[in-house]
Amino acid sequence: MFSLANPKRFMDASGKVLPWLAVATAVLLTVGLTLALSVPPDYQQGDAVRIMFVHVPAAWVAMMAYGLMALAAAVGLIWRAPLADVAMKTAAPLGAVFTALGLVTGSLWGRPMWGAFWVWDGRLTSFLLLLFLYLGIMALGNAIEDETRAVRASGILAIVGAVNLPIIHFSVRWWTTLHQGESLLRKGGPSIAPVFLWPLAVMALAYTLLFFSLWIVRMRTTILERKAAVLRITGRA
Amino acid sequence: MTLALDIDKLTCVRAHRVLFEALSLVLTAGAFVSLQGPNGAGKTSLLRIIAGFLTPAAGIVRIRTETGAILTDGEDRARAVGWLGHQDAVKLQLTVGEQLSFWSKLYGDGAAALAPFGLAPLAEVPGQFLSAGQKRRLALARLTLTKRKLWLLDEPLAALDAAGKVLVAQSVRAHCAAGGIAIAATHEPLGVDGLTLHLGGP
Amino acid sequence: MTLALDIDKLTCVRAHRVLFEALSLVLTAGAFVSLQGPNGAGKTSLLRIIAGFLTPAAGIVRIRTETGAILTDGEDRARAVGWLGHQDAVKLQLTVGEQLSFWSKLYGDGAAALAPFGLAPLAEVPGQFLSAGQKRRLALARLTLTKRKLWLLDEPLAALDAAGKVLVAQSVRAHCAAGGIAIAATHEPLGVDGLTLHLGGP
Amino acid sequence: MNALRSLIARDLVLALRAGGGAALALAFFAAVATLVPLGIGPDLKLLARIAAGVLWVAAVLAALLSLDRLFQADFEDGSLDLMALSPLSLEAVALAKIAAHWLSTGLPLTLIAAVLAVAYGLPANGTGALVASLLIGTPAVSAIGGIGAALTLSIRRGGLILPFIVLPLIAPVVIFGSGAVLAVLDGLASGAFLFLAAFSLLAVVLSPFAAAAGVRLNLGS
Amino acid sequence: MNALRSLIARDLVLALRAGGGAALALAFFAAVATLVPLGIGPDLKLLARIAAGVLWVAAVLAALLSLDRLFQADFEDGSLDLMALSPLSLEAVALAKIAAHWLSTGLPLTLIAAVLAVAYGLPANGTGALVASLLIGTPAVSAIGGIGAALTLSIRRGGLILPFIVLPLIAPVVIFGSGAVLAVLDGLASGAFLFLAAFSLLAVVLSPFAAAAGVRLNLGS
Ligand code: HEM
Ligand SMILES: Nc1ncnc2c1ncn2[C@@H]1O[C@H](COP(=O)(O)OP(=O)(O)OP(=O)(O)O)[C@@H](O)[C@H]1O
Ligand SMILES: Nc1ncnc2c1ncn2[C@@H]1O[C@H](COP(=O)(O)OP(=O)(O)OP(=O)(O)O)[C@@H](O)[C@H]1O
Ligand SMILES: [Mg+2]
Ligand SMILES: [Mg+2]
Repeated sequence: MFSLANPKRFMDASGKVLPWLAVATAVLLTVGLTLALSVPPDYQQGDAVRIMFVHVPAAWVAMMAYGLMALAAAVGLIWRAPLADVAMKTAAPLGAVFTALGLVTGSLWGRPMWGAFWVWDGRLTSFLLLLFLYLGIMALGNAIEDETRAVRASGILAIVGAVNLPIIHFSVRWWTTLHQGESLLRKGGPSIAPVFLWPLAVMALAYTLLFFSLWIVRMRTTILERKAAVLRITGRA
Repeated sequence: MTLALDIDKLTCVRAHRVLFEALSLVLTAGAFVSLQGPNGAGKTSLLRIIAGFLTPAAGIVRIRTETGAILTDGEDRARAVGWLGHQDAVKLQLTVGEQLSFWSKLYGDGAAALAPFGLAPLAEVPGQFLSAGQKRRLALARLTLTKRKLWLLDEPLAALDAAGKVLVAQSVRAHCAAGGIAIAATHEPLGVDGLTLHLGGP
Repeated sequence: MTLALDIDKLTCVRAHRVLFEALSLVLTAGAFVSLQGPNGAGKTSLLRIIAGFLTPAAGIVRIRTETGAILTDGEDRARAVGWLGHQDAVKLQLTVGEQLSFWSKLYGDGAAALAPFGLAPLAEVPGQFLSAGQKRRLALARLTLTKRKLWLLDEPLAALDAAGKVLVAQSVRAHCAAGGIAIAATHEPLGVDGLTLHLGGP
Repeated sequence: MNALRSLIARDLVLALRAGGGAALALAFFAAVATLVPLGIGPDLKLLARIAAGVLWVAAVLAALLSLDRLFQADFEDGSLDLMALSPLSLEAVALAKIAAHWLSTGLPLTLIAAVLAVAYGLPANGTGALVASLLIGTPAVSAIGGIGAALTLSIRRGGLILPFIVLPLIAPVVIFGSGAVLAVLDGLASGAFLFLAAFSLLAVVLSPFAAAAGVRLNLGS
Repeated sequence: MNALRSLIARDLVLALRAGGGAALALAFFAAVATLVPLGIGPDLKLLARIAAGVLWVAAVLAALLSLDRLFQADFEDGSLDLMALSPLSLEAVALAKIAAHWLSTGLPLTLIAAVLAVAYGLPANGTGALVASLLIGTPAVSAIGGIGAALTLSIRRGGLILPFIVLPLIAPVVIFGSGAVLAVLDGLASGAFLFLAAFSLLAVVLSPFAAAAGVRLNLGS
């Protein structure tokens, strides 16, 4: 009656991977933070440059999370895959947290660099809008009582909202802006001093793994909760 | 020119409450069903499931058309349904004539029949000025012009006077005689021969 | 504890059409009137005139209260009226309990009676999820809590199941027995003894 | 008093809970404030210069947004009939609805404006003046809007008439309100605050009568 | 085609005749444009500088004003049920409603903007660019608003959610739109027009599907 296609394979596989993922995340985070604190101060920015190692990866993961969420939403809508629904639903709050982190660290960095916590430029504004999108998706999902309808509705929004991703990325090119231009993901290779590049790469990987670990954990708990709910209803009936 | 409706082990759950379970019913051309039951029994919900608006928790609804095609998908089924909802879908700002001509264009070429429902003198009157029963008559006129084979009627007699009630009975009888199927959720006998389906109840 | 209603030579004109002319009626405590007539006859219009919403083209409505005061002004009369309109005035966003407690505060100290209308299990349910009959029951519960002496009911039986209809009849009977007056526009006999007033119709 | 309070409380709940105007108005206000810098470009000096005007206009419009449905929803579903028959006078009903509207939009708008003023780079004294002027002026907006909403209740062309009734009456509020802020910024003495307060008081005192008269007319239709 | 056309015609009549959004939106747009100079003070140079931004933001907001009721009215009175059962697909219904909305607001807004731009002292090339950008960009506003309206149809807290849904999607339109005007004014080459056209096309093509999916979900509620 409550036909939840049993994502048993996912539970088995993720159960095996999760411990390794958690360990790798912890190791990379430690290494990355140590490196970040040990690089020499920047000749222009001084110690403020260290914010980069927490800011840039947070912003990247926030965007990646959105992309994955939209993908999951599409899979859920097209193939009616329950696992994709769970993935979509659980990615939103995580992505929102990383977005908030990127906003906070960015604006802490902005104070010494630009003299203001906030400016209304294309990158900052479009990234703020990403947070709004995440919040809208979560709010829409919560506002509809019926589970499947909730996931479908917020999934449609997630897919539509994906247009914001390229806008965030290219905003620095499309507007005259205060924000740092593309310095890593650009044609012609990165334009950052190698001393900063390595710690940044490690931190980026660490954040990514952190996101995946948290995502898997949340997916597993959601699946278990649903099983419990189904048992409750059918058990009583 | 006929169709058959096949309701198979439907279960309806609303707000975590099971309204009906494993409901099955097969209707062939000309059948009329009076759907009865106390307030909140799930009559409207059943009609919405048949129309394809609502997805049942379990079970399936099939329509067999004259060409032998079997429609299970909600959207295909929708094209066979004539709907008279509890709400009249009357726009306050449009005149009776405007509304009927709009719906007849939307549904195809059925001409708007004002006269049989006593609407002829009201053609120029905007929806805002209609009395409750006049609105209901407008909804009935719209139902007949859609020329659909499967009528789903939610309290068709609401707000109608004695003459209006007779009119509904006549329309339904004519519809069934022409090979149509009609299901009417009602708290008052319609005066049409047919099955009675009780929902809910103690 | 009683009042009397005195309707004197009322004429109602709507959209340049005379609906009724020189209608007079005197009702004393305990009277029940069933208001009948075809769709568009002017039943709802008459009720709105008595309630003081609509000004008649001619004639006057008077209420004599127990203290001997005679209320002719629409606004004074309004304070005696218990109203059950064709519309249920149910807010989709508020729960049944919230709505009843609001209206009971607005009208004074009448406590909200959920139980007799079968609303007790629905106290926490928002208006959006109510079935048609459940909304009507909510409107009925509100009517009884206003503790008014002159009930004006527009199609009180609409959307109600058999049990609901009995409930209405009982409520009206109890109301009249306690010295109240009730006028009900309806297309279906209410099952309460009293006058019948026919409007319009050939 | 109890009845009045419960009506205000109910309208507040509806405004906050529903597709009810309040949240929409606030979001709308925030939206204007977010979009304007996008449209004008991130020139902080320019932004500070136009902040008072833009925020005042945005606040007034956000407040007016939901006003056209102040009586409409209750009129359409029959609730207004029942209110007219209640022990409360229609004047009291109108006052309660206007008060609830101000509490659910005018007041929060004022608070949000304080935050936005800072984001627009308005100096501290300007922010103070803006908040004060909004606090004094927004009740007039709710009151005047309430009159318009009542008058256009059952008019099928209400949409067109409402702005024509309301705008001429609202314009003085915007002029005095933003004028008061500009005067403070320029260090000038100005009677703008006084005028604003007088106008607002007048509007709030008279509007329940005008609005009730409008509602009464429309119940008979 | 006949059915589609009659649906568009009906929605147009409703928008123009009723308390239906169109007149309200236009009046609102005119109101913003009138009030902003009052709020900012009559500095013509300043006005010309912010004209493009202010008019774009005002136009978008005016268009959004009535969008939340794009499907709502028909949903509440049962008309949407009947449309879903009609030979038209829900995608076509959504497209028709979006088109009618654009015809009754976006298009007239563009025309009014041309007049207002002159009143704001925008030079001729700037006015031309503004009109062109509005003509290209407003269909996207109607389309995106339609998605939001469909998704929030049966939600009791719709008011709060709608702006969150629509704002992030609309912002690019405002940015590209006013950016295109500013670029023309400054004599710069810019791809803004191209981006605007691409974005608008994408929005208009995709929105009927997204909106229809949203409506379908909500009919089951
Ligand atoms: C609230 C303020 C800020 C926000 C919202 C923000 C947002 C972002 C975002 C979204 C990205 C990822 C862009 C992409 O990969 O497409 C990013 C990258 C970056 N940010 Fe920020 N940022 C802020 C402040 C700053 C500050 C103050 C600086 C330094 C002066 C800075 C330096 C960078 C750098 C160097 C990158 C990597 C650039 C690249 O390779 O594309 N950010 N920021
Ligand atoms: N606001 C109005 N303006 C003009 N005419 C109106 C208005 N409301 C109703 N009418 C007309 O007045 C007549 C009587 O309407 P009324 O609602 O009183 O009828 P009724 O007897 O209650 O009918 P029903 O049984 O259908 O409810 C109708 O012909 C109607 O078209
Ligand atoms: N959208 C909804 N969400 C959750 N529950 C609902 C919803 N709509 C209706 N219900 C509940 O489902 C039950 C059945 O409702 P339904 O409208 O089908 O009853 P009905 O048999 O048509 O009653 P009535 O005779 O009063 O019209 C009711 O208890 C109602 O509260
Ligand atoms: Mg029902
Ligand atoms: Mg009537």
